Amino acid sequence: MLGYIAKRTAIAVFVVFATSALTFFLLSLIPGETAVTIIQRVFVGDVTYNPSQAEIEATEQIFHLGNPLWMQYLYWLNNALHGNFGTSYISGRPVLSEILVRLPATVELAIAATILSLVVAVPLGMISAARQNSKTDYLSMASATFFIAMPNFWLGLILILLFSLHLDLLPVAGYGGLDNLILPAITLGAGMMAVTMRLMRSSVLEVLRLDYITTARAKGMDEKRIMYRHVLKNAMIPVITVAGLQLGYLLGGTVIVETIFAWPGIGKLLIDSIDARDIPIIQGCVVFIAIMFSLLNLLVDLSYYFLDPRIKYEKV
Amino acid sequence: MITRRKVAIIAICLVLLSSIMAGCIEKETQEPATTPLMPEITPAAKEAKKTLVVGEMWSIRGVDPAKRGSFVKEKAMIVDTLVEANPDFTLRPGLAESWEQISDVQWKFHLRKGVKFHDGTELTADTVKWSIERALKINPPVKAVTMIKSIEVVDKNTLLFTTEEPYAAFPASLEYPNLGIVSPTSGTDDKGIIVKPIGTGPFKFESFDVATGTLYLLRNDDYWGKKPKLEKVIIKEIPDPASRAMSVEKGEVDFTCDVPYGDIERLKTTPGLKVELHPTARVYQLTFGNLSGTPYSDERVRKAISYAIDREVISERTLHGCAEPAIGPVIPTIAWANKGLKGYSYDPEKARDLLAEAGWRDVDGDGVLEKGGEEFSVTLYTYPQRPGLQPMAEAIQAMLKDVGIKVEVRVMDWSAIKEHMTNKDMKLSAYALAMVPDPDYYLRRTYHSEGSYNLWGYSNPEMDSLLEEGLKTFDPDKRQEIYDRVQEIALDEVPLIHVAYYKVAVVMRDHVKGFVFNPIAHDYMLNPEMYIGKSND
Amino acid sequence: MAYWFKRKTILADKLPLHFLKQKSVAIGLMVILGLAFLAIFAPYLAPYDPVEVDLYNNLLPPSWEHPFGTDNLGRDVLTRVIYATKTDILASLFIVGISVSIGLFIGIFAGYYGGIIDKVLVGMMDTFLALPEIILALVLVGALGPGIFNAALALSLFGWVKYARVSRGLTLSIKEKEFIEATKAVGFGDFYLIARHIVQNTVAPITTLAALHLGHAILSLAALGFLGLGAQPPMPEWGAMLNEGRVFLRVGWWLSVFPGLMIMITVLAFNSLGDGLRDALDPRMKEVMMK
Amino acid sequence: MTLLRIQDLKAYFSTGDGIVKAVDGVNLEIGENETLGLIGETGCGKTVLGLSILRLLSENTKVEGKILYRGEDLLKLNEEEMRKIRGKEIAMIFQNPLTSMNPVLTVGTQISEPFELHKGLKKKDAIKKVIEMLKLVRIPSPSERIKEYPHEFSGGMRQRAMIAMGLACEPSLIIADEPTKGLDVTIQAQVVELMKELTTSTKTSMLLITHDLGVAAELCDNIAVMYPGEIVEYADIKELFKNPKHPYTQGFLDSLPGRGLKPMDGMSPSLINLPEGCKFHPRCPFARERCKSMRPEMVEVGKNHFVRCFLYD
Repeated sequence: MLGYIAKRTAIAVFVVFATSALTFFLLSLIPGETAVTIIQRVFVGDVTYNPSQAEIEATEQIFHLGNPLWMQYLYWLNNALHGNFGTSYISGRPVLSEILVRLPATVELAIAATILSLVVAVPLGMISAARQNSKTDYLSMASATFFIAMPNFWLGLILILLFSLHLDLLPVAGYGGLDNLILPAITLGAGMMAVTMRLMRSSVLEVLRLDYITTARAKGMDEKRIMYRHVLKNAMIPVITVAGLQLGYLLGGTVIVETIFAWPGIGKLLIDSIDARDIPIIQGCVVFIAIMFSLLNLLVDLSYYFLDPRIKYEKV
Repeated sequence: MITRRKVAIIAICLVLLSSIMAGCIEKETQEPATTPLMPEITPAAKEAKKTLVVGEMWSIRGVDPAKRGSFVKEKAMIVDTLVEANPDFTLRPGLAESWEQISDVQWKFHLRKGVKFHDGTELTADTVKWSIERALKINPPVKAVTMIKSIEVVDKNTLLFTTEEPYAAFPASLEYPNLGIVSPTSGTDDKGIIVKPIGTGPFKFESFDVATGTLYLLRNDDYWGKKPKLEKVIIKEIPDPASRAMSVEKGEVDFTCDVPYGDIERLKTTPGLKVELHPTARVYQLTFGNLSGTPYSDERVRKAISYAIDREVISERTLHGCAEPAIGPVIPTIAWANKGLKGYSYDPEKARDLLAEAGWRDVDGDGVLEKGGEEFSVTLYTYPQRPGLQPMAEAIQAMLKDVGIKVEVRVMDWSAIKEHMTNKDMKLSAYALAMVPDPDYYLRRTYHSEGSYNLWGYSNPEMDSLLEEGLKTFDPDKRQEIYDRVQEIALDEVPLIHVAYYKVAVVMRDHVKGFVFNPIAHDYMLNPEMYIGKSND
Repeated sequence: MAYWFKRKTILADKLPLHFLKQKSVAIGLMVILGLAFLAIFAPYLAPYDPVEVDLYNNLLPPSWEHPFGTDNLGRDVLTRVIYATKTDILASLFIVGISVSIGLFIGIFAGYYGGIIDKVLVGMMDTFLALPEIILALVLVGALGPGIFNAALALSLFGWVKYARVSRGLTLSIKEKEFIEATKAVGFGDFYLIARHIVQNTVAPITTLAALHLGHAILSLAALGFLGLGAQPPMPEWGAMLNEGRVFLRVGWWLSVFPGLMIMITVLAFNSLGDGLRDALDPRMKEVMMK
Repeated sequence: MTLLRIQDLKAYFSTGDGIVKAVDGVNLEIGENETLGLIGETGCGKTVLGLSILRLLSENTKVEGKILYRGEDLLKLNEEEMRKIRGKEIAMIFQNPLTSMNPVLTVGTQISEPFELHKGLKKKDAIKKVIEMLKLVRIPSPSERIKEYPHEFSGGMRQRAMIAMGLACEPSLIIADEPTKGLDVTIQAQVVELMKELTTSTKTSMLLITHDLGVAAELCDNIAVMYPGEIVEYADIKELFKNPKHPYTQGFLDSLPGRGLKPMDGMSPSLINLPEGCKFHPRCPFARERCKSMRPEMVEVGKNHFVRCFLYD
């Protein structure tokens, strides 16, 4: 078992490094990132200020602008491993603290969206499989197809329009109590809910055809109890596999959902920093999103072992 | 054999570990005592009717007056400056009771007596000297604005300032928000950035929650000026315009500004809300890549472009009243604005004539003028931070197309524009007219051949001498004459085109009373006289 | 030689056409043809000029003259939605086109040559799959500067992995087929050999993947547009229109509702076409694709 | 009193390519403490017959006729009452134990379910019962084995677990569907031995469905030979071996290793288009004109010995 975890963690770590290297390269393509622009934005905050030659040299020294790209990356990496992700151009605060202050908001939103989508998708998937071709089956499958096709930012706008303005029920934006969480979580979770529901339905149908279900019936067990004791756990295995894939879309989604609902998470920080060309923050955000992405993937792998005893980790 | 139970525990620990780790790291890096992450604005706090909740448009990225002067002074009202300014940009005494000019480069300032900092320590000449010198060190542009060479403490309540060169606008430059006077006892982080400012202003810093961008302020009971009626002010960062509008509408905040244009008419008619539109010292200006070797070197082309722009419809319809058509370079409400100027009316016919006069013909009949084989086809750059810029750019694009100039609009970050823009292109931006309430600040930077804003190489010897003279003459009437002439030439030669003055849309619950708009502000400025009354009186 | 030509390709005949019977696929196809028609004949169908501003008639609600209302600069939303069809579909086709070509090339290359090359390329594929696609596309567009071309380029840099995996899988399985050895003996150039067989065999799965990918590309493109990193004004693009509409959500709901609706209809059509194609694939192919 | 009487049972499946007549008019009886063997080639409908007794067939099947268990017709019962019968009165042991047991639940949990369902025992008391059952079916160190999963059991062990699961609530009738299929010979012998011992000691009747005559000989009192859809011969075990009457039975017995392994010619017909008249006539050496058109009735040809063939009509 430990061999498996070690292997998966190694992959996760590699992914984080690959992402950080790729992002560092991409960010180097930003034209015009010279010592002058850094001084203007970091130290001065007034773009019409032209720094003296001494200042330019000093800045180039601080940010190692002189040497080649890969060396700059290594400097950055070395600092990053010591927890120093550089300082934000705009706020002048250390990148690490800017991100860690916003990390809980994104994690909270991602978890809420995942739970919301699973809590809706799993039972609905089971019901539409149990009562195949019934009204609920058609209805839920049709709505799933719609939600998959629906852009989440449009869904967000529509929810704002309907819920908080006309019905004045839910707060429209901003971070705060539980009621602030509802609309963003629905917007973010909708896509994942649709995919999971469709998958759950086909997976349950698959399991219902297997022999051990007939055995269970032969023991005199009613359908409901068969569903929860025998079908659910088996049907979840393929769903968990796809959940890993969905995480990528979920994290991508947070960027958009946080912008619409002014949710102070890493996604919003990333968009603001891209607009403001705040390079250290962009780099920091992407690395943290990659870490969250790999961590969640690791959790999905671990849950395999917990769900499916047939998997012999030692063998991998 | 590792059983299921053990694996489950490992998985759960992994999750807990990462969140705890994140939690505790977060605690370390946040020195200021922050209220819990999710500060619930309990209805009780609001019911006390002594608390004003403000929706701030920019994300609050720090509370150090030297770096975030306009926020800490104008909105948080934590610090005061030696000199203050009236809505018509004339000066009035601030922490300095009075000041007199000793020589061309020396000024003596007498401090108000008995003024205390929020922590009870006394305001003395030494603390003022420390505070201003700190601002000069931390924020280089402050030196460019004030030209301070040295500061000497004459006695407990008197300071002597020496400027690099004769600078008539020096007293006005001390109104610059980044010069807010702050006590050495303010709490700072390891890099010397102030995180707990101790000022002399009407409100004291209570705490700042970085995550939700919320600043908590308490009334300063022994404020030297009129004691404010409000007990508590909460400033919440709501960077998204649509969210600001909805928050004030639903009562989550009492006061905010710059809501989306579309919502202005609607909010005016919404019960329980007041909407005020005020021109402020910021102008939308259309500048050119370079005035030499481009179509814009010909003055008639510049005038034609100015005539081709319908400032009326842009201000009224496109920006929904959030702008006022510009006549001269500065807003008419400013004391030293040249009231006699007659701006450029919307006259596309005249524009086409002027362009024809300047030799631009539509040779190939594709609706775009050519001259010397070159098409008049340029790119108009602007940036996303101010919501009005993009729609205005697209409106100007259509108007110039109407007179035969083909324009492509590109929206990108300010520093990126510098890289992509060529001499032939144009840029639409919103410039602050009076960070310092003195004509010199904007006019010299924009119209003097070496002015730091003047990137398009405009140089007119008469303009240069006038601006240099203005700097040195201390007689108010004579200065007024000089700057009237400067504004006249500026309007006549039109090296850059002023489209409209920026109007701030202030939206507040109708129980908010006592608000006085002061255009000197960067965007808007709260004032100590504000209070919460009954909603219908 | 004759023997070899007579034998039909092993894994897939021509594109299995019986999938058309399914109702949802037929509707999907019809909607796609409708959209293509809209995109091609936009100038004739659209009632107004997409870029012509009419500042005095801005934010008019839907009416007979303006079925979808007008935006803040007085431009007709219906016209811009129609023209946006061309922008979005062309850009998505560009994304899928680039992704398919990169994917096929890398997939076949890795599959055919195997050994170290295969290992390295597969490693690259897995890394790209593991990376959060939209995040890196955002950074790339942030770096290159906003614009529909940069946005499409960024999205196609991450879209190729699916095609590479399928074509590699197929190349490996076809490589063993003895008739490849037979033709090699006759001296066909390797590349001609690969191109002709594998591409012909991958037509069915690639088309299916492409259909599903188109839907996804449109969503991602609109997302970038919504974040202001996609199409630049005044180019009509659904995502950008949604972003503009957001500012006038309360006063001009039509600015956001109609572009969003078009995005959904287009993605629905591509998804149903893709699903239909996938179900019609023969199981062995589907298994290769899903791996 | 006969424990189970099946009267004129028909079970038809409607599938895409037509109606499958898996059971086409079957009459059978099983007495108390009796083991009846149901012999036939694969695909002759014997498993469907077994499943239809407990009404475990899928929705798209049409079942007619009567299944009287202690005089009560099971086909008339509602789902609630039927559930009380399944596992308690009549239990079933399935063919392939690996796929017939839930891979993600421990063997202990699965065997304890009948106790919880029918005896209302709590989990911990049920576990004690399960350990008893495992001892009964001679599975070593049961208290550890109950925590293990089906895939961690050997073939034989799994089959024993299935048997334990079946016998949990001491049912009156056990339907065993090919219990020894797929096991190698030595394990097969042990399982047969175990089943023999259990049926005799607990007075449980058993319907043994198998294609293996050797196993049937060991365990069964009477044998019914099934040819697609219907019973063609019924007799006491010794009588059948000594004096098979139906040509199919004779051919079947000749194909046994002990009797010269003579293969039978032709294939058993598919259940979709069954031949007219006697279904065996295309392969029957004695087929006459009548056989092709008319369907023979069951005829008594000796004490407790019936045959469906015109030779004896």
